[in-house]
Amino acid sequence: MIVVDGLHKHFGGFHAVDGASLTIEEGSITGLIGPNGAGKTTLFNVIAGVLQPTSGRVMMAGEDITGLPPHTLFHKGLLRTFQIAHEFHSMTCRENLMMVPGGQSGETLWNTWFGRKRIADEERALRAKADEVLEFLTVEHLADQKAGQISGGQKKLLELGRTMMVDAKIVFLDEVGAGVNRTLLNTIGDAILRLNKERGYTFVVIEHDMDFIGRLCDPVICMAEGRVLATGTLPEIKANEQVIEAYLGTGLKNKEQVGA
Amino acid sequence: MSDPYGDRGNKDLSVGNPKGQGSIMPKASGKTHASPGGPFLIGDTMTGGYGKGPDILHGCTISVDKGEIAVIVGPNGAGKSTAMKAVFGMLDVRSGSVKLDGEDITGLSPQARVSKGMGFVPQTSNIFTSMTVEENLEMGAFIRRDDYRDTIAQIYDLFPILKDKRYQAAGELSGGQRQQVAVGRALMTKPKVLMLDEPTAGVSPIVMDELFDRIIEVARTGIPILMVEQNARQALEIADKGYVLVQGANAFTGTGKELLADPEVRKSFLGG
Amino acid sequence: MDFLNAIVALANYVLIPGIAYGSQLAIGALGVTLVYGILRFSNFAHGDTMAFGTMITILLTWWMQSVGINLGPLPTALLALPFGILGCIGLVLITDRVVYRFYRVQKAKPVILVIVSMGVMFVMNGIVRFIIGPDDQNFSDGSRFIISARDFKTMTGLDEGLGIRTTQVITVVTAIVVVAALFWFLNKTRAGKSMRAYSDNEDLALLSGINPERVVMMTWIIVAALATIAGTLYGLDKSFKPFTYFQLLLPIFASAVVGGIGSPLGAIAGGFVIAFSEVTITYAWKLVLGYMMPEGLEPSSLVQLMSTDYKFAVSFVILLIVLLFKPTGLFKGQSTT
Amino acid sequence: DGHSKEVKIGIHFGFTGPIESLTGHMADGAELAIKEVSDSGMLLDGMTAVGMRVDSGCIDNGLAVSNGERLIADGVAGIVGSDCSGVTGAVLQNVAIPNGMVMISPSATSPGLTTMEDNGLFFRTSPSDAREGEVMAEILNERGVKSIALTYTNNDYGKGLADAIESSFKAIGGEVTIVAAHEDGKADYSAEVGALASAGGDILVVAGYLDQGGAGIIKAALDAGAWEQFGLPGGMIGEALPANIGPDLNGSYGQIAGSEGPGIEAFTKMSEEAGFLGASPYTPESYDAAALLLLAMQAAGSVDPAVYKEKILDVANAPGEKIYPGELAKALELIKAGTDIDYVGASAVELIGPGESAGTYRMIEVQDGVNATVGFK
Amino acid sequence: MTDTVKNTALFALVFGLIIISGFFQGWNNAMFIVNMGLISAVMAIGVNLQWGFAGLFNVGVMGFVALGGLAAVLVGMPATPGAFSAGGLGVVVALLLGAATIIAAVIVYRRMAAGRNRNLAITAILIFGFFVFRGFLDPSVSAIESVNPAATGYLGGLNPGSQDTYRDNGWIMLIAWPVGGLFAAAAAWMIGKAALGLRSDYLAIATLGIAEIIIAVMKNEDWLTRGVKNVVGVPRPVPYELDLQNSAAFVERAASLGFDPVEGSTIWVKLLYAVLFAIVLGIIFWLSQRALNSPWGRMLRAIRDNEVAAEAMGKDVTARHLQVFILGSAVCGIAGAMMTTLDGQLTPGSYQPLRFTFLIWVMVIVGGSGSNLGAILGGFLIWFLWVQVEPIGLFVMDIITSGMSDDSWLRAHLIDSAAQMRLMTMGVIMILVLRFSPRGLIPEK
Ligand SMILES: Nc1ncnc2c1ncn2[C@@H]1O[C@H](COP(=O)(O)OP(=O)(O)OP(=O)(O)O)[C@@H](O)[C@H]1O
Ligand SMILES: Nc1ncnc2c1ncn2[C@@H]1O[C@H](COP(=O)(O)OP(=O)(O)OP(=O)(O)O)[C@@H](O)[C@H]1O
Ligand SMILES: [Mg+2]
Ligand SMILES: [Mg+2]
Repeated sequence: MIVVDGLHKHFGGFHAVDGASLTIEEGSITGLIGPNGAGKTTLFNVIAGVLQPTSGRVMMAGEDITGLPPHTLFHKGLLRTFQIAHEFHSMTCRENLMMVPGGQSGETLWNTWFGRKRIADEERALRAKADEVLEFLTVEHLADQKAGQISGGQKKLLELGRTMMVDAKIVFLDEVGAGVNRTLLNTIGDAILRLNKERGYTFVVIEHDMDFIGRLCDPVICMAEGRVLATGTLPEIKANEQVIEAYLGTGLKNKEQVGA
Repeated sequence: MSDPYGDRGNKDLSVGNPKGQGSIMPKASGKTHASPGGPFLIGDTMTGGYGKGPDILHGCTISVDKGEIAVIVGPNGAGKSTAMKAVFGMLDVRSGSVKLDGEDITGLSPQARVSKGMGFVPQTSNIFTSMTVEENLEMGAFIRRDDYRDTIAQIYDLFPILKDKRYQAAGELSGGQRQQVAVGRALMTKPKVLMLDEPTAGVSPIVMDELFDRIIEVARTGIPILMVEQNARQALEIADKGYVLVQGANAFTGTGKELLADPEVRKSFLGG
Repeated sequence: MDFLNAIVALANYVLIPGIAYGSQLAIGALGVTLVYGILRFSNFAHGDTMAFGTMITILLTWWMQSVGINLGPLPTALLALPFGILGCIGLVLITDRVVYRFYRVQKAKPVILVIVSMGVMFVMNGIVRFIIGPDDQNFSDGSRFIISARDFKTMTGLDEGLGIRTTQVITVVTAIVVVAALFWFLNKTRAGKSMRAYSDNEDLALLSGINPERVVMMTWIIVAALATIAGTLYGLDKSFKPFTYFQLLLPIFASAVVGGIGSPLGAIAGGFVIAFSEVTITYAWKLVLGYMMPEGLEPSSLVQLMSTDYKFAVSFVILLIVLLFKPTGLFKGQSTT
Repeated sequence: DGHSKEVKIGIHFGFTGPIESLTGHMADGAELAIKEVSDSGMLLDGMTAVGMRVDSGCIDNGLAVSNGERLIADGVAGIVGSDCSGVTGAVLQNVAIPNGMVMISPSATSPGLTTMEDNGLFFRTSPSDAREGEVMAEILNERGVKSIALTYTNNDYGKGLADAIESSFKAIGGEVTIVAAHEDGKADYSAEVGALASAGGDILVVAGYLDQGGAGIIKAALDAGAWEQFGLPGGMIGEALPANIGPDLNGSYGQIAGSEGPGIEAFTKMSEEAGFLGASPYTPESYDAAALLLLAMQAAGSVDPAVYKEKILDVANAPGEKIYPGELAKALELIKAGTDIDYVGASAVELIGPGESAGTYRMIEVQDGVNATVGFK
Repeated sequence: MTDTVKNTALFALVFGLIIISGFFQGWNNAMFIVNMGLISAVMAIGVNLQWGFAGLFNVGVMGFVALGGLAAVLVGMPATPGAFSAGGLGVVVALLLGAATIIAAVIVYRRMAAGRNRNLAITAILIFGFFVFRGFLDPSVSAIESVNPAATGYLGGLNPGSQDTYRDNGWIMLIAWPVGGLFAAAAAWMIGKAALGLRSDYLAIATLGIAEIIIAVMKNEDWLTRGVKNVVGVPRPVPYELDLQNSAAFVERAASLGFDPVEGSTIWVKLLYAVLFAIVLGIIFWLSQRALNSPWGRMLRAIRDNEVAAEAMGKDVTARHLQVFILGSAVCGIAGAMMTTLDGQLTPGSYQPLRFTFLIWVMVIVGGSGSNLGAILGGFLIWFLWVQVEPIGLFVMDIITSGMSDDSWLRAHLIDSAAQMRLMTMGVIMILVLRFSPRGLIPEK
């Protein structure tokens, strides 16, 4: 689905992504882990067109998408969430969701003046869909709340909700779990699995919660210092010495799991 | 190109510079009065909300004593952060009170609480993005008059990556690195009580372990620690006291072990 | 010899006026940039703040002149300047207390503050015109020149003169000193860092024990001092008229933006970019080329890229080009991170 | 007869905006004439006259028209104004003509106003550019000037005057090395002076205002040592200029509309007593504008603009007894007695048809820091 | 109090103020304030579209208004006889060459790889093109400008009438208004192509600069606009007062309604203007309200809140910005053409940022940014204050000085400064209004 080839992203003299190459299989849920500052988010941003790569190529379904702007990629079916929530703060949560789908006829000026009927129908459908998503995320009571005034975790949920408004091909999730209640995170995990199975979405998931990664992801890619350190199933990764040293550490709890 | 880390994600910042504009409504500092007894820090049956909005907290109580670690868990939007902010005086407590070390400080402004020895790491925008890592730490020591260089050294020992990046603007750090700066900044105050809102969100396991170790260490020196966590199981393991907040009210209270053992708590709040 | 003449002519008509004007703009832009960076709005009242501070200085200068206090070759106004600064500080602090603080406490959007600052501009405008009137005021004394063009000619025997004014030198020196001091203050001192911290993240500054009111007060004090200095130096060098000070706002803003708004170093660079683009592009090269070219080949036309009618237009075009290649200003402005 | 006992004269100047530093004196000038007439008690059976100031903003058409309407609503019998040509045109087209109101502008010189179909309602006491251009060229020629650099304030006055000077000077064989505009009220004039100096010329003629960009140009030119002598048309003549620039200005020369007689001297003295700057640009013209309005009313025996507008040319021009500033009471009396008058006033008014004015010029040279009259043309 | 009640009350208040001023200062003035208020409201809606709904900081309103004014002249005035044959062709050729130069530079910029060579090539093209452009332009311009410079000296416009009869074709001004919008839109398109999608400070200074450039051109290119000599006598789509006063039928009708011919005619003309302007305002208001209360408006708000996220959600931020920028500017251009029509003249020297950019901004913010109703209210209120603070200030001064003796120095000084107090009063009122409703009078919901 996505092939990243020798990607570099430099900030001044600092090489945040330093020759990363990886492949994401269609229909997989790929986990992306690595220590803080490994370049995971930067990699996402380059793939999603927010940042221009210094060099290297990104291919999606055989097409070169390097440097395409994010809105073009969205219409090609590539969606992403932000590690630091980017909600539309002055809009209600429902509006945050309703604005997502592309190609709404009401987004053309002419129609807003002379195509009211069609817009009204579309809006009704969108609204129903948005409410469905909100309900799924257990935040239906926030539908009419301004997105700027919800809790940190709720903002992360809203981020996720946006990706559920359209039929995506591939979804990049940047730490959706950080700050989300673990019980709810489990439900979200279920949803990801379901979207993956039923609708065939491909997912790339950045997460620091190994339980979550373990439940969803195969394969798992571990990055460090801007490069891919290891690829494999989670148990394989967990057994990798380099990964342990750079990322997992030998903390009490992890030690148990590594041993297991 | 715009900065994907920017808090607003907006290239059009307009005539003015909305960046950094706070949300705390400044208020004149009121009086304190002695109110001996009770735990070291307690937010007692607090009720309150944002601005003129509805109540978010409904008679919620949280407290922590010397040498203790108290952990607050709960679903998203339960009011955990709100409770922390209320304890810190960042929003109006409409009824109830906040006491610190035998003194009623309900009327104090946040700055005044800082000088009383309270330290706080908020959940979001908890670093000075345009300042270097080292300057962030120095700002943490703003109220200190003594030599704080050795404290900085300690922080660098704790988070080695920060030493490498000491002259880099904190806004250019990765999510987890920012979190480390934020905690480091709070530790710089040498506070009498430390409040952390999800300090481990987004940090890698290795750093999380060290962070928890360090928190225990700090607590052992006698500084009470009040912390909100979503990595609840690890947190409750080290907690002396745990609170489960639901819809702005205390739902369960107990020691960390008790809560971990409670099947209902596990199922509903700790992810099974 | 001709080559020397060419250089002197260029220095006399382009370099020296450009540097002096650039420094004047720069000190003005510093004030604008500080308010933008720390108090977070574009302060339209800055030109009139300058006028107010200068007015106080002028009134005191007149008084000093009348009782015979002077500084010899230096303008007496320099002696009155500290008092002008004090007066200006008083005014801006009162303004802040009566006007801006309300909006700060309300967390009003910056654009509201911008519009409010326009209101303040009108009011200050009125106060200044009320007290000193709308006319031109003359308050410079001391010796006007360090070396006048005429003296230079007799001294060197060149055809072209080179005039250097006392105020020009004072302006440039002051600009350098002020910038260095400000830079040091903001980056090295505790108070300066606390100002930057406040500008970066107000809530967190509060949580670090920084007193916002103190930061705001310090900012206004510095801004008032800068405004008075800029206004007085400008008035000494050119002339004092309230309306001109209002008009100065445009190039000052342009300087602040092109340098990267919010960045003190940028304000300086911006001042020079604006000043030189105004002076150089519309310069007629006839004189200079006349000296440089061999006999008989002197240009007959003015050799002017554009007439001076377009000097503002041209300086804005330059500004656009600079920004095209440096979209955040010469020095990365604050609003980016 | 059914006159009310008070006649109101609108004074419509830009008290705010780019020429705000001139308009205060101008209004004082106009009010001086009004007061003089009023105090004499001789106007139309002892009517009193009062001035009513409103702001034109100088460059704000909307504001100017609105305030013009206010004047009409307040029942003024005539308007002294406006000042800048833009607002004058707007008020004339939208207020004066529809309402049949007479306007006498002391300063709007735009030739466009001449051709406007004004129904005989518009006059101006400001001298014509074409005439002043000729005079200036002659003076330059007499002093042996072969080439000039010319800068003008970028408005209709400056532009028109510069055009006139340029064509007249060229017509008598002089060379104009450069004609460059300058904007008033700007921060810095080094660019202009740089270009002017590069072009060279025996003398720099500054067709601007003495307390606006014109002064700035002269200062900058002196500082750079580009010129030591300047040609000063009317807008630059006034005591404020030598006072402001200092001894360096000595030797510069020019001309200003003014009669050979005691006109401007008398007016300057009167203004001193009244406590304003009579030599400020357009201030004498403002006095004359107000005086003309009132004298025409007297001549027509009516304050109705439709009636007295016919008399304005009569009182302004020869034949008749010459009237100077301070002699308005005498003029009123003469008119009442049926004697023809020729109003000369402070600026040597000579109206050559509706909307135009011609006159004599006083030659000025700055000597020892004051403007000295060195002859007449 | 519900919003509707409150808004109605606010509008009633403003119109009440205007009516009161009518009683004291005559209905002509009140009607004129209404007319200018309508034009201001249109401008404010234009700015509000850009700022309130899309977060675009345009401080070049003045330039677009001036372009509208230019359109009014180029459409409404008659061609100057002989001017086009004198140099019109040369000007056209020069302009085409100028455009070709820029296009060539852009093509080179797109085609060549970045680097020194590209920079050199572009510089060479621009410099060469500039001189060719000047070579064609300068002689033609002086030819045109020498055609009767005192009265014309410019190309004139498209009015089919002759110098004497063009005023009869007043209807043509109704075409000039949309043309003004087109002019502004074209300029906005060029500015937007270069400047939008980049940072706001950049946009602000770019628009400010381009407005200054537009004014500089209009002030100095006499062949186009007569420069500072002004174009007077622009025709109008309504009858002339004098014609009405001379028409027996009108005088009779006015008399039957109890008006004298002068007052009747002046008010009637203003009334006609008011109707025309109100129709324009109504159409623009309706169109923008509809657009904003639809997914299009929602998309704009999303972009305003967070561009990065909107971009990630598939919205083409740059294209939308350009669209809104063009629309808003066009609205300002229409207003500019209407204003020039109302003034009856184009006076390039009178365009200055304080009046045409910042005052409009004040209207938008005081009205409540993000709300079209607010923009309209702000337009009326601020314009009313702009012209009325002077009498208010004078009144205040009268009260202050009433206790002083007639020849007191202070009293004289105060009265003398009364005109200066206009701006001061304006400032105080602005501060007060924003103090009591810091988000504007009709805040965005
Ligand atoms: N704009 C920038 N300028 C300079 N350095 C940057 C910038 N953005 C990111 N970096 C650096 O690039 C490195 C990679 O950052 P990135 O955000 O990709 O890490 P990450 O793998 O997502 O980490 P985390 O798990 O903590 O989110 C970090 O060291 C960071 O400091
Ligand atoms: N600035 C605000 N203004 C108004 N309401 C707010 C604001 N911030 C949060 N809320 C509301 O208060 C409630 C509690 O929010 P809070 O941030 O305390 O939740 P939390 O328990 O910290 O959740 P999380 O785990 O997601 O951080 C939420 O329902 C939210 O909608
Ligand atoms: Mg990351
Ligand atoms: Mg929280």
